Amino acid sequence: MTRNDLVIRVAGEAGEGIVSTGQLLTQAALRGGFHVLTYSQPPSEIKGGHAFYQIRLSADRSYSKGDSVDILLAFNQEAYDRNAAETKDDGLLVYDPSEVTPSADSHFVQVEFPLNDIAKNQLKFPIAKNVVAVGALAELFDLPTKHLDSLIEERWLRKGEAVVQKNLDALRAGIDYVIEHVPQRDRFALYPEKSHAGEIVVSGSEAIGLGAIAAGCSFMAGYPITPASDIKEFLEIHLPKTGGHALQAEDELAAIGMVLGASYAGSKAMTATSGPGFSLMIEMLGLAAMAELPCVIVDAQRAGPSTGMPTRHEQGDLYQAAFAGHGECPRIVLAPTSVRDCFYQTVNAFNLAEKYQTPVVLLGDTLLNVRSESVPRPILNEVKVVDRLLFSENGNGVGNEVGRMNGEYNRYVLTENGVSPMSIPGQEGGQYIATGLEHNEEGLHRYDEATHTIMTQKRFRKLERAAHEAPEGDRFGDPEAEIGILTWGSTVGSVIEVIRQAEQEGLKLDMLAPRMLMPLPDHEIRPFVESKRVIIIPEVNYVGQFANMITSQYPRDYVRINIFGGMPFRVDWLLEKIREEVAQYV
Amino acid sequence: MTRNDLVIRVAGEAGEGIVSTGQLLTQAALRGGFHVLTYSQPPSEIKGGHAFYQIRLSADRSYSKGDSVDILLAFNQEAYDRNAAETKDDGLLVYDPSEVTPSADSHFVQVEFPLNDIAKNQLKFPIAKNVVAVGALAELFDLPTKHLDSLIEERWLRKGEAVVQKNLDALRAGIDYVIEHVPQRDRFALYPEKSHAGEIVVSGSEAIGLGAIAAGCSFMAGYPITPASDIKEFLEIHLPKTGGHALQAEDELAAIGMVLGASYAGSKAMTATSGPGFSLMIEMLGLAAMAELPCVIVDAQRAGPSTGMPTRHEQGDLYQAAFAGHGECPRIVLAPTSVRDCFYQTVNAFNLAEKYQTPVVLLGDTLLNVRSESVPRPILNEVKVVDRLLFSENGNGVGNEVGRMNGEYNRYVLTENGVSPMSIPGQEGGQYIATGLEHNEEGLHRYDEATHTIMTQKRFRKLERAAHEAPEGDRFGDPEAEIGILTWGSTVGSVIEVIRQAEQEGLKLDMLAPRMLMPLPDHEIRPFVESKRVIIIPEVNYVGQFANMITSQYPRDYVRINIFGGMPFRVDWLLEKIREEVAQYV
Amino acid sequence: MSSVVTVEKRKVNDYKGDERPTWCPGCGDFGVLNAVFKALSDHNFDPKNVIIVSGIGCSSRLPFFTDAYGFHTVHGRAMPVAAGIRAVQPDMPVLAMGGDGDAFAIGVGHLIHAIRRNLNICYVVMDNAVYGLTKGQTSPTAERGLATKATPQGASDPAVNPLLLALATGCTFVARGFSSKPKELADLIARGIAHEGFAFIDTYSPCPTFNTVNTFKYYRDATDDLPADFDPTDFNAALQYAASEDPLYLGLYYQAEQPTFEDHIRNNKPEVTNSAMTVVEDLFDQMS
Amino acid sequence: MSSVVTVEKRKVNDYKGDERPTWCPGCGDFGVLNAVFKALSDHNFDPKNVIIVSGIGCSSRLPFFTDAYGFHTVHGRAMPVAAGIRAVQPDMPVLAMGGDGDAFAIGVGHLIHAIRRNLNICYVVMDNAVYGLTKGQTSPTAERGLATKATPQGASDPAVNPLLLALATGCTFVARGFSSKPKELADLIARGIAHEGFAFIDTYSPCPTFNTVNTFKYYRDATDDLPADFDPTDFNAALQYAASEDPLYLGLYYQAEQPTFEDHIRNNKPEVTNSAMTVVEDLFDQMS
Ligand SMILES: Cc1ncc(C[n+]2csc(CCOP(=O)(O)OP(=O)(O)O)c2C)c(N)n1
Ligand SMILES: Cc1ncc(C[n+]2csc(CCOP(=O)(O)OP(=O)(O)O)c2C)c(N)n1
Ligand code: SF4
Ligand code: SF4
Ligand SMILES: [Mg+2]
Ligand SMILES: [Mg+2]
Repeated sequence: MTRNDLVIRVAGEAGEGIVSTGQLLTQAALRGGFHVLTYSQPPSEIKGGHAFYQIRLSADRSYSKGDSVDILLAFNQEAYDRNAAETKDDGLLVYDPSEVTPSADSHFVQVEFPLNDIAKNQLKFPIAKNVVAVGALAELFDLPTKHLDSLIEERWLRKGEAVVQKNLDALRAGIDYVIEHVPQRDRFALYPEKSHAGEIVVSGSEAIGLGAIAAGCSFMAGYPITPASDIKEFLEIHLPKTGGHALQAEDELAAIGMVLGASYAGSKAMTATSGPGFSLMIEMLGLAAMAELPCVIVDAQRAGPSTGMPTRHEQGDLYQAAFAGHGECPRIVLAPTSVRDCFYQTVNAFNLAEKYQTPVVLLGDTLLNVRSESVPRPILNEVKVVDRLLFSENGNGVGNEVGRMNGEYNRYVLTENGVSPMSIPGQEGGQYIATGLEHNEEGLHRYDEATHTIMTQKRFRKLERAAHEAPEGDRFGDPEAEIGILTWGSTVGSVIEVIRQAEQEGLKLDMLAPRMLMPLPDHEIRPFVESKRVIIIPEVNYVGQFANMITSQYPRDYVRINIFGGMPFRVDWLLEKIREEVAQYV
Repeated sequence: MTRNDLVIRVAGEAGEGIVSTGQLLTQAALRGGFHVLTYSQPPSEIKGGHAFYQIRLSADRSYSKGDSVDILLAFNQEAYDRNAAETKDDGLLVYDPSEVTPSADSHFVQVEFPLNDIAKNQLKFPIAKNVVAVGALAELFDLPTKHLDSLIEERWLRKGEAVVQKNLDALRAGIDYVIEHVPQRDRFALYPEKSHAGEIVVSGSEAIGLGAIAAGCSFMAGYPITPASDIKEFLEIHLPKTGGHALQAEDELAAIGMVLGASYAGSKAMTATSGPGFSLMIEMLGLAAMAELPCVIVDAQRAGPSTGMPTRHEQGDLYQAAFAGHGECPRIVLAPTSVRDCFYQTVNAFNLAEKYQTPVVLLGDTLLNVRSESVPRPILNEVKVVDRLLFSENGNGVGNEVGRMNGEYNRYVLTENGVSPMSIPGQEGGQYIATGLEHNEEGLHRYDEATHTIMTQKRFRKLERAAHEAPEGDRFGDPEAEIGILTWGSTVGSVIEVIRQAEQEGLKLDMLAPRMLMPLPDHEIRPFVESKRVIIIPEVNYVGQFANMITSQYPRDYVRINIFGGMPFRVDWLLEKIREEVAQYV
Repeated sequence: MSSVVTVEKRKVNDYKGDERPTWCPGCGDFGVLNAVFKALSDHNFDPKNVIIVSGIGCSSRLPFFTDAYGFHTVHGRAMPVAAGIRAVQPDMPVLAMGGDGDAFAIGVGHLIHAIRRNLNICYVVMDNAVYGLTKGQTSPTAERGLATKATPQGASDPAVNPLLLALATGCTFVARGFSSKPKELADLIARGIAHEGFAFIDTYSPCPTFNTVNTFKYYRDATDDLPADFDPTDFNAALQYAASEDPLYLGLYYQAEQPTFEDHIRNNKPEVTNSAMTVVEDLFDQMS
Repeated sequence: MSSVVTVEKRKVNDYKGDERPTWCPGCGDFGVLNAVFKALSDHNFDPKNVIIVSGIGCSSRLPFFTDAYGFHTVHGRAMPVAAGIRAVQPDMPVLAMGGDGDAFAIGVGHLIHAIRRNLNICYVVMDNAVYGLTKGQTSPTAERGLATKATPQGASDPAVNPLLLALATGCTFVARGFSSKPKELADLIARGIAHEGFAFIDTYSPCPTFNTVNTFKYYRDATDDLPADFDPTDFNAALQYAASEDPLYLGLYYQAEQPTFEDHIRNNKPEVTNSAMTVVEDLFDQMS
């Protein structure tokens, strides 16, 4: 029997090497040609407390974390108690009998694994417990050992040959133990069909950081906050390599302020935060909209409101991204639908920000930002980068017949698409005052009816244009299906798997997930909405934020499916729910 | 010929006594039994620059500022140039020939009025120019002089008899000049039909301050911002009289923070701000929602985005009030529909905040907050005040069988309507930690699926209940009319006058303006929406924020009418527009 | 508020909450928590009459581990919340607790204004030079160059000197404590609570998980008590000792008497106050 | 940035914008504006190479009246915006201008961090002890009790001392100017611009419209120049003179050399930088 999809969860006390065990396995699996997708739950406690790291390995690409666990490695009793329920009845439980006592009525295939004993007594190397476990797990799903060997070498080489060898021994000890003690282990063996070996393993946060660099971002300011800090920390290290700079501001108000300053001074600039920090940026989001300064704000959503549950998942900030800001405050909102998409939508975010001189909010979330996944390596010379439209001193904007009117540069000159050429400090004749006050074409503050009317239209005209250039929505399923699923962001992963499974069971579904959520791209959504008999909108929030936005623009009935427990959709649950809903329409 | 409606505009250089002239006339008119409604435009410049103060006097109650001016008193040439266009062709222009030269083709009835000359040379009292003008205007619309006499006495008594007499002389000089030089002046005479003499003249800001005191508010923190500063300044002076306190914080983040502290400590507390400050409060709006702390946030809207046009009008913050805040952040939004309503909706805001332990946003705007109006004096013993539900130490919440579970006080105990009894520091056994983290019934932070699901439902259950207790919407017009107007806030004034005028012309219209905008009161809106053939939604913003909210809950077609020039709707323009729209549906 | 008369003196345990601290083993915050218990029991406050306000951070979790009333606010906003509480409950002791990031990064503007108002609270900043809860970025009290896991490139800016900052903005009680000197710290906190006005106690509270430089040992070596004859009414001496980088002095630097925020509020009220409705009726009269 | 070589020295008028100042007649800000023109012309900067950043307030309108690049931001946030500008244009002179409310109320947290970073800008605070633009409420620099039209009950809290604040937070150039001494003020601003690091110039700039106490005359009587032999490298002397309330000293209190924000950014970059795409490809390699 072969399998092509396996979920492994390593659970135990936070800080006990859970994450490093998981990461080692992940990279080894990737090199073995598997697709990998990880999911972890940091503890609620500051240190200690229960944590797990989960890896889904598959031959085909998978899109969600997997509903249940095939192999549970429980380092301690709490890990067993908390995770047993999510482990399949015919799953495999690997545990150290010195730490864990499984319940009497457990259905699992159980493998006692004296991890501590092996590490301490056999190897005389107690901290190698994790590597022993890695060896065991690798053997269970039949991963070629060469990848592990080389990974261990790369990892410990700096510490000297001896350390490498000790770890290789630990690995071998784990492998040997499994060979010896787990007879029916081929049921867990995995055979990659397609090779994913050329792929890269990235987290959503890293993909955003990479996308930013690729798009030409040269300034980033942020403030630590879960789950967005990683983006700042990634860019602090890597942005200087291009001559750019990333820094930690004193708070989020300062971070967005610095971003606007950098943008004014000519840089492509961004910040990254989560809900509480995003809320603090709202006033200056309006300044960016009014002064027409390009900028990118990444909001890695987490469960709210307020401080909420910093390590839990929710798609609860769409309203905020789309509607916050006093006055009529135009902005673009993009939502990547996968880890891979985080890279591309970040590039798009910068491109749209520059092209339309408007703030762009990129909505990540705990699920996307934190998880690592193997994704095809983006082909960089296919990545299109848009640069700022600058007025040129001899009378024209670059590629544009406007920008200097009668010898005068007018920063906010009225144009057909609402976009006016910018200038950069130092540019001769380009002096203007960026301001949050209403202003005329020259940028001077004016309060008359005509100016405010015309300039409001100008700012929104840009958005209307931008909608036509929205990154194509994510489509999956049968375009002819009568039942449509409209969704957004990371929920796409679960929905794709639902559709796959439903298809096998004869239920045809079609998905559209727009990647631009504000403004809504009419050319994509209208045909979809008009062609489906039933439309289902699943999202991870209470009020149905996306469903409400869709309804207000495309009035009709929609079936809403909402969960709000801090977790993403389970595929089986969502499919069942969709079945129920669809049944009512037949 | 008698008239019962007259718009007088006094225009000139800011700081030249425009406002005091206007105020004197306003109060005199009120005492004369007229309804008065004022409208002013502060200058864009810091000092100096053009400003006007407009008074609409009417026998019946009026609801809008009036589309055009009947009598223009122009103190200088700029005042004439800027305001002539808004003055009726058969209107009256009063001007000082030493300052103003009307254009040759002017149609106005023109009265040369040597104000400076009279004040300087005849009275030898140059600063009395304004009082001379008041006398002249009063005589024009036939106001009994006794009210002016007594007002002048009240005003200048502190400065001694001699000053009073000099001002009385000035008044008389103005009156005499008109009697002598304006023959057809009876065309401007006004005869009050109903007496409004028992009414009070208040601005919207004052009405909000009065409502807060009446509702039992005992703490206010604010930060200066146009057009909301008046509320803070009013309460700084008057709140201490009840033992309460109002103060100026270092910024809006501090203001809302203080309000939440005061609320936690047992006080009914509020803040007042405008868009930019409101944007800074969004993070703590979420804290209030999560910790379930009652509080009232007044947002006196002004034209945006960003700093925008601080002295101009817009209904642009509805989205922000309804949707801002990361995560799913429940709150109630109320919008008073008139100056008088500012008083009552402020009381309701406090009542709802206390009853449902949730933040309540009260949406004023430049039009409502700044203008003064004569309104019937509220009958205070009909004003119902709701106090906080406190848990009682012998096991129950007040009037509630919950609050202490098995001898333990659980701050967030689950109840049918979602409301849990509060405690106040110092209360025995009432200790709990207010927190923005997700928490269990006891108030301890918990991140599990069940807790977040149940507690999110709890918080929103409160809103659902609150919707049933929404203050009744503002209704006007013919309930049988097939054409409905759905609107909100201060636009109601213009709409009422449109409906009145339309009725005279045979067009039947019916208006509903919900006073609760979040959550939307279904019992009011659904029957209205379902019973009208055409529904028109006029509002002063670009995207149709209210129209979008209505559509998302009540999908159907609506006719949207939007203006966004920083000014309220003109009655004639809006009526014309409605006519056009209706024509398409016949 | 309370009418219960306590005869027996309360013990440290009487202030413990049901929730066990979630801090990492070895965290400096345990010592600070114990000092708080001790200070409260020194004052023999009834826990129901004490309010502890905090921001967000590891340290700001402290209220959850006590039996007092508490408000775990949002990041950086403990000061205004405390001011709001004091404005309406001016007789109830308020402690504010939180981290250095909370106090000196996002919250420093409010800190200055709370000091300026001479808000009558005791504010203990648990200073570990890092952002513990977000996994170890450097904070404004990190020395330039301090490298951590989340800030491997090292802190880019010089550290703020919290004591100088407090002195320069008119703070009426300025002190420095250390988590591993619980008795002295408890004493400082007890005095800070007794002080009429803003009591600021910057407290070294190491984060062994994320700051491997500023450890308990580091502070033990770097600190010294203020001289026995130090005069905490001498502002200039306070400035000078506060500016010292070697050693870092522990103890009370400065104390002064000034009108408080609460004094102002009390004085702002008329002798006789009226019911809300009476006040409103009077105003109506003036407006007609 | 510019390749234009200027031979002739620019005049004050070369820095004037098209927009006439909208301030009230007699406003102190006129004098400050003239001093700015003068300082810029002393440096003979090309206006296109100067950036003036401000917040919100009467004083913050200043950029509109010049011919430089400008950013009239939002209330209290001039400092972070200036930092962002300097991070990407570290060679272009940046002036920050604004009011006392902007700087010391809503913006004081950012001010402290800009100072700490030693951001290389010159920040002139136009201090009138009131909020001019919002019609005269008292600001954090108002003396306790100062009554204005919008604050008839009088300022409730003592005034902040901006100079002490700046000194305590490590400011490397601390000065006080006066709008009615335009020559001296222009000189201070010129030196502040020349200073490598954060130059802070608190400047009395009376608001005759809303502050009838702190008038030109008031400041003329209350101020005095720092002694001729005053040593601006003596930190302790600076602290002492800054604490003086009578007289209020005008001039340069303190100047020091410290690494700047811009130094840090420069040093943080590798010798050789790479194209964005090269860097990304390298990272991809590491991730596979
Ligand atoms: C507005 C906002 N920004 C960021 C965060 C994330 N955050 C939580 S705690 C913290 C800093 C904690 O550092 P500190 O105050 O020193 O406390 P410690 O954990 O070190 O005790 C940050 C940045 C937040 N909760 N809210
Ligand atoms: C967030 C925000 N809060 C409040 C305001 C209103 N506001 C405009 S200017 C100002 C204060 C101005 O005082 P100051 O900075 O001293 O400048 P001045 O007018 O005295 O020159 C305030 C509070 C605003 N624009 N934005
Ligand atoms: S991370 Fe540091 S500050 Fe936080 S609990 Fe652990 S040791 Fe304490
Ligand atoms: S209000 Fe005051 S600060 Fe503002 S322009 Fe007038 S005088 Fe100057
Ligand atoms: Mg810390
Ligand atoms: Mg000022």
